[in-house]
Amino acid sequence: MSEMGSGVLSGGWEYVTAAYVISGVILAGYAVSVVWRYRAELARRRREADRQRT
Amino acid sequence: MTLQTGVDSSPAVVARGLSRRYGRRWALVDVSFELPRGRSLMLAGRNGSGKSTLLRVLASAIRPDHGAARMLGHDLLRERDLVRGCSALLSHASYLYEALTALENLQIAARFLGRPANRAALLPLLADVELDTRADDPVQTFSAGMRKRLALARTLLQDAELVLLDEPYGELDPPGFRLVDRLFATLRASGKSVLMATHLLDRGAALCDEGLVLDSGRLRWQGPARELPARGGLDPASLPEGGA
Amino acid sequence: MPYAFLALGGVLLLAGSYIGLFVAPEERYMGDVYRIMYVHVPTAWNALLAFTTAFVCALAFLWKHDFRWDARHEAAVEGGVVLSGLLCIQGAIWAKPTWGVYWDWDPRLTTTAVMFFAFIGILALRRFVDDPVKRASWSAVSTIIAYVDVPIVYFSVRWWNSLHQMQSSPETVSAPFIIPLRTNAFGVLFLLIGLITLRARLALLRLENELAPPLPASRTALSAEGSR
Amino acid sequence: MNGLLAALRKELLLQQRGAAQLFAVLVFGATALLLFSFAVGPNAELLRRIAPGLLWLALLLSSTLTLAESFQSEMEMKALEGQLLLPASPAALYYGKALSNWLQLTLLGVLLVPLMVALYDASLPRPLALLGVIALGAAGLSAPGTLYAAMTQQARSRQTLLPLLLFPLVVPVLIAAVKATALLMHGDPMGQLRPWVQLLGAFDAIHWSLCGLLFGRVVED
Repeated sequence: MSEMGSGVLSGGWEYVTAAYVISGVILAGYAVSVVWRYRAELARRRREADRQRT
Repeated sequence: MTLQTGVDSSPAVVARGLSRRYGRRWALVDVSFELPRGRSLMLAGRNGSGKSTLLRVLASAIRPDHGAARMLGHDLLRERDLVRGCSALLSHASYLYEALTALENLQIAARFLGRPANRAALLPLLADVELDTRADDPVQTFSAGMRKRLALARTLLQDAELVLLDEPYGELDPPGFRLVDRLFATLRASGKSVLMATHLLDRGAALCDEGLVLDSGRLRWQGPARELPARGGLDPASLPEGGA
Repeated sequence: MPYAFLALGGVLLLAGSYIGLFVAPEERYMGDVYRIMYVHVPTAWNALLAFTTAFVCALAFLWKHDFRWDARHEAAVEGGVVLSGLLCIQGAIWAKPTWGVYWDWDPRLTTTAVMFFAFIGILALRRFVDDPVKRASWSAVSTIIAYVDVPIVYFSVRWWNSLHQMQSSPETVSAPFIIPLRTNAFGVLFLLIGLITLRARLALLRLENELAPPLPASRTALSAEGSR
Repeated sequence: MNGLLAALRKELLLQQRGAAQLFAVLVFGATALLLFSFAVGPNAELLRRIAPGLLWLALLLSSTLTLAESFQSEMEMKALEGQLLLPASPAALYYGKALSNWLQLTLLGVLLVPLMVALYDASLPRPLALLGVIALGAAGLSAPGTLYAAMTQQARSRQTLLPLLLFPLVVPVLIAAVKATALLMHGDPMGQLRPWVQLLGAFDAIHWSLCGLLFGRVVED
């Protein structure tokens, strides 16, 4: 797959793709989890406030 | 070393709005009172009413979340070491090492205080609490009442101007009761200021000058200690709202 | 506001990665593999920045006794743990084609791994302490010690592994390399700012839930002057 | 200064009663050394080469037991709080405890050495220098370990928490101590011992001062 030529590392796109995909998944996943946890906490508070009013 | 002129004549306790929370619960809410130097105060209230918390705050074992206090003229928050130097707390926790003997436990405290820590100096103190015959037995062989006596001796060792006693009668036998009465009288006679939390209304009222009732962390009644038993003491419902 | 930072960070990251992957030229020695650098280096900078933020917040909490600093501290530690974990994975992926192994005990990468475990320990400590006050002071103390430890770890690993020292960094001076690098660096930075802000708000909400509500304004004059 | 002296005498008393505990930890460390050789296999050459690493791993693992135990009696009846209220300075209490732990860990390390020599057929050309390295390494474990033990002894699931916090932190101690021990045992033709000992010294200096400063925030409310 990799052709050794002038000492240049050729190919290796599969590593590049893997690095970008994993970075994207982890960063996006963490962002989603923070937003989701924040929203869930806000919703829980609203429910609790409603229950106290009734 | 404060050179302020007011320090020597300042009251034993000036508490203003002391509040303390444990997690979701306020254990102490806005407690203010004063105790003149050389007087004694009895703290009454049900279990969990905040007596221990108040004593622990005043001894600077825990910080108040709100409020301020001066102990014998020293600021509770900014002069912690001075406050600790002039007050002694008999706490629910015995502050003892189980593996060490009674004498060794006192020796450890005496060395931190810079007092003589030899046997001859400490045995009289153990005799005061009637433990001198058990001086060389490890604390883990002691009964709950004996631990209380040893903890009491440790408190007295500090020779503090202000003594805070949390349930001194707890776990003691009748001779132990009389022992505490006697020690209390000695403290009073030597001009110390004493705060005592206890459920024994009649006993406390006979010993103390002032009384103070806590209910759910709030100050519910304040007045002369001798009026406490008549007011039903532990039952806050029978107390007049807002008191004092 | 934090959502704007998140969106901006996301857009910058997409743009920077596109340039880095498809526009920027090949590197002279490393060919295409070096393109990992465009996410790796920004992650590294921002991981360090997150831990530095955590360190500053920890100092501020011990100084001020204000729980808002504790919330920010928790958020920064968590962000730093995520970024340093990602950094280790990226480093391993990059090490394979360049050095032939996934883990090469490179001092920077190894230090990152040590930091990752140290700060995961702090997150665990926060889980296992129920009293909010103790939790805040203890984790602040741990963060300060762990942060001060980082340079010592780095130097010890560097000396330890001094036999094959090959800090081969691709040439990054010329403009075509710099643009995607900077774009992604700011992308991760804005993402991090947005996430820490949001996470700190979440931490504060949870804290309010754990602590009793503040007392109504006190009647006594002196009580305004509290310790915390 | 008086406080430190009082704290040290307190630790001395506690250690006298805890001798059995030290023995138990020693047995634990010895067992670990024995088990390591089973994990590696009966390859005398390999065992001799990695003996320094195994010695320090055994010491590191047993150190968590010693450290955790050292705060057991302090928290049981809140003896530590009682001393703070006397008042004793947190720094004096910390340094008393850290010095006592350091002494115990050094002793533990020294006692594990003959076992390592016997099990792994390791040579021991400079025993005094090795004692110095063990003392420096033990100091590096004791300083942060004492601080973290004070925390974890009051937390839930403390058995897991102490190593979790301590181990990443003491990576430099492990690296430097193992390197220095290896150089002492296998010869040091390049004169590399010095920088490693200096690294240990630097780690000790930083952590002994920093942890002493921060201890008050761990034990005070």
